Order: sequence, then structure tokens, then C-alpha cells
Amino acid sequence: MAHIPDGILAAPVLIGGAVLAAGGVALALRQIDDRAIIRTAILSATFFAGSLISVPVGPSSVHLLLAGLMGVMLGSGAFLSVLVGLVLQALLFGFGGLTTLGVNTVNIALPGVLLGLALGPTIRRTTRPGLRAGLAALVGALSVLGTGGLVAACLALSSPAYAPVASVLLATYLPLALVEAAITAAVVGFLARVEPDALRPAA
Amino acid sequence: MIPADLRLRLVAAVLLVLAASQLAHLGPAMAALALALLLALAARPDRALWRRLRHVEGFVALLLLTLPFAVPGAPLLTLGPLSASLEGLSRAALLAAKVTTAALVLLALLGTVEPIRLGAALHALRLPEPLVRLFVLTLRYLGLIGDEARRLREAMRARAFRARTDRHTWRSFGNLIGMLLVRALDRARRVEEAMRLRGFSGRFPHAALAAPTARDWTGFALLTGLAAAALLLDRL
Amino acid sequence: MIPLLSLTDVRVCRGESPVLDAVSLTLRSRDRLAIVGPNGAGKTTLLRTLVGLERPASGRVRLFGQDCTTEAEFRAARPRIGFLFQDSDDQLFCPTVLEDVAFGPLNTGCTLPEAEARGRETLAALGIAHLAERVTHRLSGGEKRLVCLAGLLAMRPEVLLLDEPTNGVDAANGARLRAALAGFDGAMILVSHDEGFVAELATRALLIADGRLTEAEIHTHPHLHAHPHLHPHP
Amino acid sequence: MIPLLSLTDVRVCRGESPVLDAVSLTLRSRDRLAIVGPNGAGKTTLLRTLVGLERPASGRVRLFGQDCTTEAEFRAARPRIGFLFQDSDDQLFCPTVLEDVAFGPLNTGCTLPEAEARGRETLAALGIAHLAERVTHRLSGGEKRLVCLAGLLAMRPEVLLLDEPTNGVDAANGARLRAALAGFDGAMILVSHDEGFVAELATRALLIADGRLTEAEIHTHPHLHAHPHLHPHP
Repeated sequence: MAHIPDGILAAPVLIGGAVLAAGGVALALRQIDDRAIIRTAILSATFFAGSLISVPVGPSSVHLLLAGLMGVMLGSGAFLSVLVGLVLQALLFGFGGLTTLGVNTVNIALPGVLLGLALGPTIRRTTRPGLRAGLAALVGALSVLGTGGLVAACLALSSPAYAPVASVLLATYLPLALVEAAITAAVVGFLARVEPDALRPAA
Repeated sequence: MIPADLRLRLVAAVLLVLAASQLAHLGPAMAALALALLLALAARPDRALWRRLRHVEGFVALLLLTLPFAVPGAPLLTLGPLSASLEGLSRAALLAAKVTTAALVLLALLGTVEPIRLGAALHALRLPEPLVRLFVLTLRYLGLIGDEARRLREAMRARAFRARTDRHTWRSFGNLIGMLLVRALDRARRVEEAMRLRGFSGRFPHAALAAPTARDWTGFALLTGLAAAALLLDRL
Repeated sequence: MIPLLSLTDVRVCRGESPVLDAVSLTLRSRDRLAIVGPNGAGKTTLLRTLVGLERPASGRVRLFGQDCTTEAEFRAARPRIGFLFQDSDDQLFCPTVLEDVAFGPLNTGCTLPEAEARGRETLAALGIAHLAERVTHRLSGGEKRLVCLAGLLAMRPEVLLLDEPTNGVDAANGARLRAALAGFDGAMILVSHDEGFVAELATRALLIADGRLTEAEIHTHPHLHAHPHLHPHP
Repeated sequence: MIPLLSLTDVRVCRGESPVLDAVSLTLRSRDRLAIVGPNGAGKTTLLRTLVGLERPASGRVRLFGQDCTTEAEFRAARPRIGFLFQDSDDQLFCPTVLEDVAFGPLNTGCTLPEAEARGRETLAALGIAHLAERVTHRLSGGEKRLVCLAGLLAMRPEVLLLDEPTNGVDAANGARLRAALAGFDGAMILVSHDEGFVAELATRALLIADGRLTEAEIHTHPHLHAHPHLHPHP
């Protein structure tokens, strides 16, 4: 449940999220050209389709966030991809919300962008498949945990009474982090072998 | 009452949801919920649309279960070391009403709109053009890529694949997503070429929208008036 | 002898309208049944129904003597049926050919070395051992088709369902494909527009039109045609 | 008369190996040239080379009397050439039909109202005015094909390059497509597997095999064939 619905968060948290998200989106828009818009859009559609796959974890199942992968493949463009994805979630499935669009964008995109920035260069450069897989798994896991931490922080900042909800939510991110790590590593391994250029954000 | 003009619908949706999210008392929140329900019924959404509410209600259920125990106040019910408070329960009810109201407003105002048609409205509302273009292109190719993914999943099923909690499953899904991404990049190249061949010079057509009618404005005024009234009632 | 596959009075609907209506068919071992008919007549839906990708509104699907209605029942039968999709790109998703061919055996319980060994063996039998390490995404249309078939044969199926197997296949790979199918000793159902291919391979044929099947016979007789031709200038 | 398009001794490589080799061709006004050949022979590459999406390793590309080697030179010629892609979805990228048809005119200097007016006019001429407000991704295959063609015709090109124009087109829309192309008074190059379509439309043909072109002639003559047939049982 990375998408916080409308009506729960306090106004300062909503405004803070909106301002940060606007900054991220503005940054991404400054770096994008006409060609990259097409690439980002069609990849966003693919990430969205990928996030609809339900991956079993024991008796339950999870949906991927893929934000770490977006960070590696799109760089700051991940802000755009996440924002569009969240709008689609709200329009197509009624997930998430309108007032929380900013907060949710930051919660999901920011860890992915930062991890893509930090580990992306080594993932692209390395010729050792093991190292690449390890780093990709780290990007997958940490981006999910980062999102979980931010979601919990948003709830806790809004009201101390949300603390139990926040900790329950945080616990649900652990299995997702595991699955996301494994699948991110697999996707990155696939791309490195089939089309290494795919891992480079087209800035 | 719901404006046909998509710009006004979008603005109304944002204002209504904002208003609902700022309610602080149970009475006004319940009134807002009732209004939102009427609005949703008036929009005549089909069954699939109603089913969307389930997603939201998952979050609400979590709140209803935990808040009564987390908010201090007059004890209502004691379970071992935990005690549920009346204040907590009313807080949970308030939040449930607000969350559901917001979801119903979205369902009523935007649930029956073909999402890609919102592009022209977002452009008319002066959102940055590259962002709007990104939005419509994503939607344009979403169905196509979704179908590609569905057919590949079927082929995997036909080859006796079954998703489990194991490495083979994760690697297979990784390959599936990787293949979709590689094909998406090929598609992006071809679309870019098609645009270039048709003389693309940075001008992407976003259809001009007719001015909203008096009826649209009336509906808009009514909706935002109700939202303002609910907020006012709440603050008094 | 128990039929391998059978449909009895099957009706499959898309929305309100039936795509297949009152369809019955029986496939016995070593049968090579061709299903011929115009576009949109329901040929692909028929194959999809046999593996449980479409569920009939009424009628019975029996696979290997077992009535199948639930996903679990179909799942048990699927390793014994190889279904070649119309578009190879819908079937190939692994980075390299060998991984793709090993995918099926891995699903049916082989270890990775076993699955890869079986994969190499199957590729060699099809005459495309040299493709094993190639990236599937970059193969030609004909190569993709053969690799898809290898992916099915590696599961050692008893039945093949082939949806337009010669689509987009060049001459050299077409010859390999024909040889492989002619040498397959299980049963098969074949959907194809390629009449020469059908006549060469099939032992029986059914015509399909508007979702209904009728028996047909395959025979050869001379025809006088007048149609446009392209010839190189001498 | 200056040829509209010409290639002289063109060689295009993918990696090391040539996809087109020593290809020369000339298209004059009102020419309707068909290019026929097997899969992978280089037909699509030939069309792509003519609009500068592939750059030759050697040889000359002349468009409307102008040698073209740089992107800027090709860019100047492109509005006069309409290229119909093999896959309609690559070419229909706008939300609604009217927006898509207006895309070309808008980018070549029309205002939005002018571009939309031209779009409506072109749709009406193709007999698909009723599609104007429809969402592009919900169209049928045949409708998509016609809308793609409308998007090209709205730019009032002098030459059409058509890559498998009848692919995935149903009968009714196929008739509209044929009528529109028969009525087009510019020149065209046509790549198609559909021999009847080629014979109906083309005035000249070239065969392509392994990246090389040879002249061909189109003619109709009676043939005695013996091939297998399927008949319903009486």
C-alpha cells in the first residue's frame, strides 16, 4: 500500500509532498527532450503493466513498484513516470488519491531516483554479472524500503495515532523488498545482456 | 449537476477532494459522505467502478482496526493490555468517512471519463505541455503493452508455468518484464521516427475545447458551493 | 483407445456472441488433424479452449481421459500439450534461446542442468544447435518460429497444437520446420492457411466457419487458374 | 523530367553485412512501383533509406532533384513523402483520430484550426469522417490503417511509400483503402505480399532478393495447377 488515499494526511504533509514533487517533476522536465518524452512515456506504460503482475509471496501476493528500476533506466525521469503511473492508478482503479499525488510521487520516486543516481553508474559499467545482480537487487530492495519508510514517516508526521498503522504497513514492505530485489536483479541482468543501452537514462 | 466540460470536472474534483480531506468533525464529514454518495449514484457508474472502492476500503479497515486502540480516551472495550477508546473510534469513523468521500468524488467525476481524453483538458488548464504529452503517450501505449504482457503470460501458462515463491518465478517475471522493456524501447524508436517523418517540430496537437456552457458553470458552482458549505459548517 | 483430446458440444462466447458453437472433436494418437477456415472463424479460440486459456460457456473438454473445467485440471494436462502461438513474439521471453527452450522443462520439475541438456538436445534435433547462445529478440522470423517449437518439444509433449506454424518463415527454416513436424510421433492439430503444408502433413481435416466445424476431405486435383504473376525480366 | 526519388548504387549495412547492395531505382511522377520479395529481403530497409531513416554506407539518394545526405536535407523533403509503416500502432500516437490526422499539417506550419479543418476534409475524402472523435487505440485494425493513411494524405504528399498497406485490414476498410490509393494522383512505391492488390494498383514492379533489385513484369496468364484442396464432405 504505497499509495496513501485522500483524507488521511495532515495539510502540512500534503503541502510538503506537493512542493517536493513539483521540484522533482520540474527538474525532470528541464532535462527531457522530445525524443526522451516518447521513450519515457512508452517505458512508463511498460512499468505500469509490469506493476500489475501479482507475484506470490507465500499464501499472499504483492505487486511490484519497480521504482528502483525506473531510477536506473530513467534517472530523474522516474519522477514523471511515477507521477503518470499514480494518476493512471487513480483514474483506472481508484487507487491512491488526488491531494496525495505529490506525497505519493515523492515516496515512491525519490528513493528510486537517489539509488539510480548512486548505484546506476556502477551497474552500467561493471562487466561482472554477479556484482551487477547484487547492486540491482540492492536498488530494488532499498527503494522499496525507502518508500516504506517515507510512507510511515508521512503517517507519523500527520498524527501520532497513526503509529500502529505505520508499523503494520512497514512490515508489509519486507516481503515486497525481497521480491523486488530478486526481480530487479533479473530485469537488469536481462537488459545488460540483450540491450545494455536500455540501462542508460537518455538525458 | 456534474459538468460535462472536462476542465471544470477536473478542477471540481480537486477542490472537492481537498475540501473533504480538511474536514475535522464527524457531522460535516457524514454529510459530505452522503452528498458524495448521491453524486456517485447520479453518475451511474457500472459494477466494475463500484468494485474499485474495495481498494480504498482496505486502508479504511486498517484504520478502523488500529485507531481506537491508538487514541487515548474513555475506554470502550478492553482486550488484554489494549483498550479501545470512544475518541479513537470516532476519529476512525471520521477518517473512514473522509477517505470514502474522496474516493466517491473521484468515481463520480472522473470514473466514467476515457482517461486519454483528459489530455486536452489538462493542456487547457496550462499544465506543462511535455507532461501532458507524456501522459497521453503513456495511455496510448498502455493497452497495447498490457495486451503484449497478457499474451506472454498465457504462453507461459501454456508451458506449465505456475507462479510460486521461488527463484525460478522471480527470474521468469524478470525476463518477462525485461522483454517487455526491450520491445517498448523498439516501439519508442519507431514512434519517434514516425513523428520525425511527419515533420515533427515540437508541436503536438491537443484538441481545442469548446468553452464551457452555462450548464457546466452552474454544475461547477453548485459542487464547489456545497464543498465550501461543508467546510464552513465544519469550522463553525 | 481413449482419445487424447476431445471437445463435446462446446460453446465459447466473447461477450454475448458465440465464437465457437456446438463444436465437437476428437483427437486420437497419431492423428494429424488440420483445421481450415477463414480469418475470424474461431480457429485460434478452438486451440485456446483445448488448453484452458478460454473456458467454455457449455460443453465438455476432456484431456487424456480427464474432464477439465478448473485451472488445476488444465494445469495438470498442459505439460503434455505443446501449443505454438500464432505470433512467436508472444511466446519468446527469455534473453537467450537456450534459456527459453529450458523454460518448459524447468516448470515440469527438471533441474537447471537437466533442462539445459534437454534444451540443447532439442535444438540439435531441429538443426539449430548453433542458435543456443543467441539473443531471442534478435532472431529472424523463421528462427524464432523454430525456437518456439523447440521450447514445446523440449517438454516432450504428446500433442502439438500449431497455430499458423509457417507464418513469416523463410524457405530454409521452413524446410527444417516441416521435417521436424513430419518426424513428430505424437498427435497434432494444425491451423494453417498454407494449403500445401496442410496437405503434406495432415491425415484428416475439419472445416470451420462461423464457429462451427464440419468434416472435410483433402484431395489433389488439377485446376485452371488465371491470376497475376510477377516474373523477372529475362 | 526530373525523377521524384532516385537511388543510385546504394548499399546499406546492418553491422557488417549489407541489407541492400548496389540498389538503384528511379520513381517518376505517376509511377506506381511495386517491390516484391521474400521476408527479410530488404523491402522495408529500402523504404526507410528513401526517407533517411537509414543512411547508406555508399551510393546516392536524390529526393526531388536534391542530393540528400544530412538529416536537414532529408527533413526538407519529408513533408512531400508519406510513409505508411507496417504497424499502424507505431504511427498513430495521438489520443484521438482528428488530433492524429492534424499532427502533420500542424508541424508543417498550419494553425490548429487549419490543421483540424484539413484533417476533417481528409477523413471525409476517405469515407471515415465518422471516426474523427474516436480514441485511436480503440479502433479496429482496418480503421487504424485508414487513419494512418489519412494522417499522411493530410500533408498532401507527392509520393506515398506503402509498407504492406493491406496487413490486418478487413474487407470493408480494404475497399476504402483500395479506392483511396487508386484515386491518389501522385507517385507511389508499394511493398506488399498481396499479389492481387499489387496487380490492381501497380504499373511497374521490381523483385528484391538478398538486398538486390531486378526488374520484373506484371502480367496475368492462365495456369494449370495441381494443388491440394479441402472440400466439405457431401
